[in-house]
Amino acid sequence: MAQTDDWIQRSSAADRLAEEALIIDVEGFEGPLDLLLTLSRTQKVDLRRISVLQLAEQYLKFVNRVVALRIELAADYLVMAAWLAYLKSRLLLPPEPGEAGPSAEDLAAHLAFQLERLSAMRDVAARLMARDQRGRNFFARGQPEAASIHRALRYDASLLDLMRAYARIRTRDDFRPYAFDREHVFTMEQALDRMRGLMGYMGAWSDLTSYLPEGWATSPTRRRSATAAHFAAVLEMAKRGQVELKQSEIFAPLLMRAKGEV
Amino acid sequence: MDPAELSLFSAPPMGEQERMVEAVLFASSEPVTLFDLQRRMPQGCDPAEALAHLRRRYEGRGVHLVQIGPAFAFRTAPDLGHLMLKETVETRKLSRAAIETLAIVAYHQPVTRAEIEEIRGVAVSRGTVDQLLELNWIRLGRRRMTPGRPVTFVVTETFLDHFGLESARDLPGLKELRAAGLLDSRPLPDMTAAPDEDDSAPSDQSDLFED
Amino acid sequence: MDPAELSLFSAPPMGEQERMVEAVLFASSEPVTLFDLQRRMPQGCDPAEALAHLRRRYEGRGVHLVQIGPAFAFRTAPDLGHLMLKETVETRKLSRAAIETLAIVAYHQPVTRAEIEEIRGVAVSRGTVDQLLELNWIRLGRRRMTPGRPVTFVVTETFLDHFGLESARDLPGLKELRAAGLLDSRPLPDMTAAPDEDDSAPSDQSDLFED
Repeated sequence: MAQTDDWIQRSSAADRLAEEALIIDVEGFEGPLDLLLTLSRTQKVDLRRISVLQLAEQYLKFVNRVVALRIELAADYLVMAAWLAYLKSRLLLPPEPGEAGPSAEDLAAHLAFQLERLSAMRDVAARLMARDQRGRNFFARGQPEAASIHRALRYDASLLDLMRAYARIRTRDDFRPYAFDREHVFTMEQALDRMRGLMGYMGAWSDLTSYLPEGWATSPTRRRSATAAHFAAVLEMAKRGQVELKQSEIFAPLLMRAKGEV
Repeated sequence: MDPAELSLFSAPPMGEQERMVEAVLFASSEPVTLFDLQRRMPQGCDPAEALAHLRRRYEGRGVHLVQIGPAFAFRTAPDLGHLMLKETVETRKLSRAAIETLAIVAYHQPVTRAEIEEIRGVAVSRGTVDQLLELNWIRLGRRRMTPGRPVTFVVTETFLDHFGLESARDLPGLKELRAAGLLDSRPLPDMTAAPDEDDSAPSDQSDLFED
Repeated sequence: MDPAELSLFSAPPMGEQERMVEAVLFASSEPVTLFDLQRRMPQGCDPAEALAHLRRRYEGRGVHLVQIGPAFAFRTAPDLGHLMLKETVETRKLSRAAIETLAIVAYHQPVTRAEIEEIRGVAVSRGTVDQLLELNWIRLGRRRMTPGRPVTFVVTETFLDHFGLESARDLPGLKELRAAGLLDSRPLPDMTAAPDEDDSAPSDQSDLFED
């Protein structure tokens, strides 16, 4: 940092205090460019005459101190630090003969331009807001006259409305639940209906799978769906006391029969 | 010198008082009473005199200063009432169904009624389509070369004009809608899955249903 | 006598036309376009001339005739705002980000989101753009004819009306900014050296504000 201190003219106590304040207030900056603009003010020169090299030093010093204080810095501050370190080295070293790309001076000039432009936009933003404003400084007719019998209806919509509507539809699409392929799905309600009808014909213990409907026992997808549906259905019926179930061991066929007095 | 006297001396000139009354009556949403004027104007003002001046100034003009009970207001000169007839155009927002239908036509044109219903997920009432046709924001396009040869809808020049668009291609895509904050910021599981569909929304959709 | 001549002869005298314009503008709280005036007034009228007369007549009065883009309206004189405390509407305080974004759109329009971010050096949050769109101070402009055809933002007539501007050309400090080159789009000198790539960006000040 000794080298740095050579660079920056001896700073007054006030300047040092200002720097301390910057560190504490790091959250208050709107990104590296905002910070650079604030730092540049300490040079007390026209932004067009600013020393980018000096500014780079200030920024790097600032970032180093913040990091030393273990204050988390957003990535873009570090990206800017890396870029400024690169710029600084380019500015200090003589250009390599035959080097491609923009010169260090071009890059420095661009940074100065960005700062000047941001500063200018802030100035005009302030001037804009300081203007007389409708509803605050000047006013429209408070009592527009519309006392007439003739009443035409006009429908209106803005582009914003249109886009919102479209966004709404498209967003709804994203949330639309996955639509089942109903052709290969046998629901529990269907199975329950079916089994209720078949109950009268149930005799001795018989395998649940023998009750699968026609056309649902062969294809694996359909078989799976129908079996699950019928299993759920007979569980429901057992709960209601309409059937009895038994299974000799895990994965053994599930046997069922109608319960005595139906 | 006591304060009352001081403010009396510092009362603005009558011309200035007239301007004040003029501005207050103009901006107020209701007729303004003399008392109210007095209260609003600097101390020492004489709103009654200012009103009298102002009334004379507006004699024979397009608007008059009139007294309504104890209060005062500007009113259109009665002989010019006929110019106000068109003032009563009532602007009404399009219904949600209409704006959604319009959006679908704009983004997917040419599009059939069945396709609109598929996208919206609900039936499109005849009234909705009729309203958009009447507004001249949509019109019939070419018939689709599919069984039944259904009619298609496209947007009109009037539509583009109203919404300040050069062509329907200028409508922002989904990605841009999101960037502009027009979509919910809730994470959308599907969005990342079909990024290019988002983007091309307005441009390539013309042949979306062409097959 | 041909019809044009006939209607010319039958047009009301200028004093009468002035009254008509005065009545129409007084009756409306929103700006009325020249076209609209023309449409309402009898054939052969010259609302533009009537407006010029009227503007002079209201100079220095409590209400002024102001131009807002292609439209005209009466507004109270700004120096009398203090009398209107009752009418003052409490506006939501804009964030610094929103104010800066608004200024950038106003001075650089048409401008893309990426350009706004370039100038401010930080990402523009959705809420910010959304807020300005809600206020109807900015709207979407034409797409930029660059890869990706990004949407642009421009300011609206509501914006002009709110800030008492006749047109975007009257923005404070605009000329100085332009003269200083601060409205040029100047891309970062490219490390990989591809100089003229970003030609079509907004540097083209000729069609700036044309929208």
